[in-house]
Amino acid sequence: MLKKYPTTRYILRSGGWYFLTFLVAISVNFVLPRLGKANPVDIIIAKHGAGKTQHAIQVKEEGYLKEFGLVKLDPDGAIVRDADGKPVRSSLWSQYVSYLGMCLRGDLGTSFMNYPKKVSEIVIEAVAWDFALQLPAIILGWLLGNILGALAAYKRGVFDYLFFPLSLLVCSIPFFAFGMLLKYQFGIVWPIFPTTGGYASNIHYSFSWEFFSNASYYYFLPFMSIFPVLLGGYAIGMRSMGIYELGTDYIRYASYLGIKENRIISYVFRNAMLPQLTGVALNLGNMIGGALIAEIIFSYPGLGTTILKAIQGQDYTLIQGTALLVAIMIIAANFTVDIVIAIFDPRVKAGMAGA
Amino acid sequence: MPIFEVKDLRLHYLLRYGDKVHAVDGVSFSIEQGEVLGIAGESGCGKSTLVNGCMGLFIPPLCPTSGDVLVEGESLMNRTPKDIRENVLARKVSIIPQGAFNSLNPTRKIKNFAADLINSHEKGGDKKAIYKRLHDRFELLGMETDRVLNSYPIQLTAGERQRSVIGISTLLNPKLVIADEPTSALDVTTQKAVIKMIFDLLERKIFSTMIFITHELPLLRHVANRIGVMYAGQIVEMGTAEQIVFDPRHPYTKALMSSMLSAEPDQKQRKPVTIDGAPPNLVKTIAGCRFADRCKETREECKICKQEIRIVGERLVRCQYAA
Amino acid sequence: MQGYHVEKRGCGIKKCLKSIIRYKGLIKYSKVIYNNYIIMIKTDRLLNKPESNKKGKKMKEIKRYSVLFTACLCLVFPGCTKKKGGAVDITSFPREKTMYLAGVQWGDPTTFNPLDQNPSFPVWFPSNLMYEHLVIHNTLTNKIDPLLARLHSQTDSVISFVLNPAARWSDNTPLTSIDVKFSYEIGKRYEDAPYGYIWDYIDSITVDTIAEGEGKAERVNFYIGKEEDNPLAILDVMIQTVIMPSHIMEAKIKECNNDFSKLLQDKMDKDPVVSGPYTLYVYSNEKVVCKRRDDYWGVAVLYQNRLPKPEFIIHPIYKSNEHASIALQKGELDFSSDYMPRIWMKAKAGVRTWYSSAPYFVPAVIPMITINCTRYPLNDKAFRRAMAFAINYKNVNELAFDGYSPDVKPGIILPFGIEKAYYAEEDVQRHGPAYNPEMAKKLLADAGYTSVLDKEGKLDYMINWKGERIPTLYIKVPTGWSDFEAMVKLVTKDLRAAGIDVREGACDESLYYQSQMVGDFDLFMDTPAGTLSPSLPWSRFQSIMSARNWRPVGERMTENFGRYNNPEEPGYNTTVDSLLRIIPALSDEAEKIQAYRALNVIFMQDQPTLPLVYRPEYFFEFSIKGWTNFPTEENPYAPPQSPCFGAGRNILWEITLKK
Amino acid sequence: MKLLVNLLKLPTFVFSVGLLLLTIFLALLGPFFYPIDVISKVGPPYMAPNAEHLLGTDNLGVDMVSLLIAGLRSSLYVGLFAGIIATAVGTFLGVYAGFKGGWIDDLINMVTNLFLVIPTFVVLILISASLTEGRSLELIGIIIGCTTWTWTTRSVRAQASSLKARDHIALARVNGAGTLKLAMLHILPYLLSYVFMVFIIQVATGVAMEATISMIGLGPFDTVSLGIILESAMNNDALNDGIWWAFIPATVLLTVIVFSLYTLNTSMETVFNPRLRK
Repeated sequence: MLKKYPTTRYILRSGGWYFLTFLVAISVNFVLPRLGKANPVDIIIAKHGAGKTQHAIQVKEEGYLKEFGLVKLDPDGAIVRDADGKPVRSSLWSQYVSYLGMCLRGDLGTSFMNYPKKVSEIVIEAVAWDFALQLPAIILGWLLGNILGALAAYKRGVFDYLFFPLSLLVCSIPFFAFGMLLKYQFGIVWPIFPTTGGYASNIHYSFSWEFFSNASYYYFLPFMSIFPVLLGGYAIGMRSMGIYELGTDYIRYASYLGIKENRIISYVFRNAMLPQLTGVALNLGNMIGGALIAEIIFSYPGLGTTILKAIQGQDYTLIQGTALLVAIMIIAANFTVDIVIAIFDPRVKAGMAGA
Repeated sequence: MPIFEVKDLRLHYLLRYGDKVHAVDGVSFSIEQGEVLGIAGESGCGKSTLVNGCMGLFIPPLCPTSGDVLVEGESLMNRTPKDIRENVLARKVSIIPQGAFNSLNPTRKIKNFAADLINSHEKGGDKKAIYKRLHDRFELLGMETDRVLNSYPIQLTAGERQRSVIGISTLLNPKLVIADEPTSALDVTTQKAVIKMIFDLLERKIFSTMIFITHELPLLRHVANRIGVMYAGQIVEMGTAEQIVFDPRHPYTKALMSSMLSAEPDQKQRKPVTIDGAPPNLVKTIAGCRFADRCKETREECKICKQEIRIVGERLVRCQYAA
Repeated sequence: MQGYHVEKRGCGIKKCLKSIIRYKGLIKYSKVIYNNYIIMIKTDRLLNKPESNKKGKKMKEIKRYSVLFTACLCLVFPGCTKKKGGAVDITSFPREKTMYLAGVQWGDPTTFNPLDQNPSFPVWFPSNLMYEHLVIHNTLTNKIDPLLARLHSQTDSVISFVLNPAARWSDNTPLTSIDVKFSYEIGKRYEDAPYGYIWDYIDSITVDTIAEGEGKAERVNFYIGKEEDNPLAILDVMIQTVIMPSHIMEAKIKECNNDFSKLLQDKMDKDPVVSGPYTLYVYSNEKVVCKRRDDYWGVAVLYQNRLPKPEFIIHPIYKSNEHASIALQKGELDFSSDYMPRIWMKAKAGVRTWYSSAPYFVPAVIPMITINCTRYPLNDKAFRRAMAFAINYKNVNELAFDGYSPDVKPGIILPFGIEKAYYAEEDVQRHGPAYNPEMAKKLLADAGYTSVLDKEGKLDYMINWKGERIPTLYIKVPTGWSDFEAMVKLVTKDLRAAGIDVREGACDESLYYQSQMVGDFDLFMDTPAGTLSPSLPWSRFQSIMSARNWRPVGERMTENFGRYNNPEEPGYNTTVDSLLRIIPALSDEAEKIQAYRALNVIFMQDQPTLPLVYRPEYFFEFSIKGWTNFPTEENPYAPPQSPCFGAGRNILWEITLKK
Repeated sequence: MKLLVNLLKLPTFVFSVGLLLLTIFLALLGPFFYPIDVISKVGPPYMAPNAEHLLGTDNLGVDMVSLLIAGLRSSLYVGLFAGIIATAVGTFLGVYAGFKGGWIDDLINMVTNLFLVIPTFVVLILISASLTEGRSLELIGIIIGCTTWTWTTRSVRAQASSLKARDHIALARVNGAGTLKLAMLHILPYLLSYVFMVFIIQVATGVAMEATISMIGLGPFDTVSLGIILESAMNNDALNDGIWWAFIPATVLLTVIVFSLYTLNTSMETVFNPRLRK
């Protein structure tokens, strides 16, 4: 049946592989935190346990172990104890099964460190800021980068001679150092832009225009610390693709035929753009905790620092929850790019039909 | 009045440190309506530079030194690239590129690519009319026009792509068509098919005058009326097809013919002889004959005095000792 | 925008982004439930049909995807803008009515339930803005100031407090002894309630009424536990246990049918019933905002009818304390209790501290290196004393701590403030080690240790008198704690210079915490007894030297992590534990001084830990750009504490707006 | 060697090689010209630059220039280490996947995506959390190497599969060459120049990644690297006290290394990239 629809077969096949990757990713995310010697319950007890009596600590620890499903429970919920009364730790496998069950139900469990807060709550509150900061940067960077790259490739004159080394330089400054320089120059030496926080601390969330204008005022420096690196990256990618396309026979033939110049540029742009999509997929994928460094330097709200603290505190559920989201984002982005390329690029489509 | 004339054309490439490569150094010929001129020569003798010159495409680093190119009396020299692009290219002079089978934009359907050509040269015209016009032209080429027009180049066979390129190049009925090695990198059978196709296009008057550039001399015998042999940027011999193939006078043409495998009955048993050495470096101007150091019958004077082209046995030869 | 409409479902149910595809004939509706909106998006066949020749098919598809995408985006954004806690009428807080303080809350605010192990600001136990304690321990005057009650009498068997009859909850129900008994007895009812351990020190709580002024007042008596007999520890707990509204809490307990962990799930962040001057107004991951309660019962009784000056108190949450210092210099932040390097460079930007010159802050706690006294060669007293002699304390203070600490004296009694009475200079001179590398080398040689140098003359390793090689010792310190890391770097440099083979053992924060209680370390950097409480300096000795509930290495031990003075071993020094037992119960000052001096001498001789610097429990930095008249050395109307802690709250009443 | 000759004609190539050699020269031979002392205290913390100490001191009073030289050395070391691993793994998988095709190609593609999904610093923390003696330069190099090879695999695979169609491979296959021999003898030499360019990019990524990781506080223990210098500058509030010498020289050095490597790569692109070369 599928022979007739090569595109659908291609999508299903790559979809299958991506799903397999997703499953393996989930299990790796599950196993990785548990490899470490330290486990979160010990850490929480160590942090708050000083000065308490033995007994209180014992009870507190068992409470946590039960809450996070790390111990075996007999049918009526009491902890199964071994010979000398120590709670028997539930096997890795049973934890894994319960973890998968929770994943399918969409309940990512409660975080160890910020105890009563659900992982999904933590994520929802912070993820909007991650998107707000990185989505425009990626999309704008991609569009502008490609346009500039194509122009640089086509008009090899002064524009390319000036633009290319500059974008290369911007790309090679590690973006956190770039953030620090921006903060130092525009936040402290010339205090034009605020360098701390997502919005002024004297206002609170509201749909009012005043909040959005203030938030965008605070938004400028973190955005500028991410945007040029993306812009430069895409521009360079597009420029080398553009130069390669310009060297091809069909462009020379088109110019021999006297086809209009901007039409030729659109050919170059279109054919060079598709490989650039894979780059976008990667960036879109890492949006969840991606702007970690911008968050630390500008104290910008977002999920990055939460994930970092979770990992340092071996907070299993938060790590698994966020890693799950990152996995979904990356695989979804890659998969959609695969589909888009399959639909829009005849070369690939023909390849599919043949393969 | 010749439809296309080249008068003592000199072209050079500007290199990085100001020195110039005189790829074409004094070429002149003229073509009448309905005539096919063949140009043969080793690779690197300036054939493709000549093609750019004939089309008036002087994009840096190529720039004209002197001489003139006339299409129906209209000169192509010192005109703005925009003017050339609008009035000359594809209207008066059109080209069938070298690697024709991958000269089509892989991500656009043939009909859209052709429509771009039409829209670039003629104002507007709705899609239906353009499609009909393409349909008629491609019918002439003997292909399943509906399938070809609506498919991507990658879905066509090499032959179909070749024919589409020829169809597109001749769409606006150009006065002169330059075929730049249409048969290279093709196996012999498709070569035959392409030649046959070019012939019946000529008969059907889709285009009449043509310059056929190749390095396979025997092939030219079937196609061209007149053949010019180029070496190191100059025409060394020009005459009718029979004269050049069967009775070459210039040492280079003789050597070229002897180094060719030819399917002709009387040539079958001959073993091809290679010409040793390589074409001279065209950066510095060469006083004497450019073929002197590779020529078998070279003499002292060859290297010193300048070889002018002169009539020997009703053909033009650029060698003073040619019999 | 055709093909997409939003209907508002009953608010309050929050679901994470879940998409349920429901087929209606060929047209597929994807139903996206997000927060409290349901979005029905009409998307026809998502999987694209094979090459249909219809013109513009692809354009329509792209348009549809972009509609879906923008819809999600603009809905995701308000996801973070939903209001939390109470309706918010005004969205901006006027600068002249707001006080900004930082340094208490790190990380996202999680819960405001006083029963939680680690609630967020302002419910966190030392703070008394929302839930108040019975009394306040004024760290400046070392007296017990009245709050909900006043200290009535203290004998060696009972401590009694008289409740202030005027005390009221925010829902106007009076605050009575029932609330007090509930707050303390909850520890008995649920094993893992935060203040369970008070019942180790008291036997019972009784309530009776006495005449007070014209009316009657309730008196609460705490009977001191016989076997512990430790009134100091009781006072410690007294100033930490917050009094909770029993009528609200009992209702909640009934609601979760007596399941404590379910009770903890309740964040109590919506219109909480409080007794303090401020209540939780609104909070997000970026800040917590408290609003002044004009009907606070204490206004008339405690503060002569004066309301606290700031109407709002905002605690911005920063991601690193560098941001606090920038905000303070810009005047956006009024008060911070974070560590801030080079405070003197920030004076011109209007940043002030308690003392106007070094050491800038009032010391209260001692960061020190805890030594694992069970591991060879650290179990040898001479080796430990040699280490104490080898450290250049002045250098550590100047380089790693910006000179914020006065000169460190041997022993662990602070020669300042409350503990000054128990400090004896002659003991310190006789027993105390000082920076003297030669003496350290001599002590090592006498104890039979020799340091082997490598060819460049740098220390390679050490061997003992039998010639066996001594393993290298590591000082565990978590990466990322920059001030501790700097101290350990300097200490390792000094110790190696004196021939002691010690290296910096930077490790991951999780490993650092895990290894403390189970004794899985050579040495590690820590601040035992890190909170300023009436029981100091007893609690410091207790948490370093007490062998009371001893656990072998491998099991968790809640105090004396270095396992000094092992009761089973012959060298067990009984006087340490007996002194620790009797000091809290001593009432006569002279005996107390005698006992503390004896303990300090034993400490200096055995040197179980290496005290490095003195530092305040919380730093005390304020900006004079917003509010002025903060307490300082010259104007000490309140102790150097954050305005939300203990007696520091009086600052809120005394500060004046800078015009 | 003809390639090398016309490479040297390119001004960008000469510029970038010069820059790179300068940094390597500074790293390796620096100690001979300037006494490197990363331990002892030579002045008060964050002392302003003066004649004797060209770039002043850091928060522990250690001379900044010696810190920078030692830091440069270890950053280059980690970058090189990570680059070698990433390129080796990436090339092997890329060639194998590109050449074999079919389900093996999909399998390797899946493994690559898998590594994309797990962010580097998750792996780093979890591994460092289980090691007691802490993170050495080699360990960081290995981890960066093991998580950044995905980019190499993808580009090498694209190259390998485009070369597979070239005729000389078909010719070799006709006279019975095994897959491995075929790959080694025919594909790899053709790709060697491209792999070298990829190696340069991987080294640049390694250096930048090391700096990023130590910024989060997961850098190498008790050794100095450019990332550690930047981290201590940020942690000790150097920015808003205007202590520029704590972070600007380190940033400049980092940028110079990465910039020279990138320009080296692009200058070689036009000459080496087999796709451009017909």
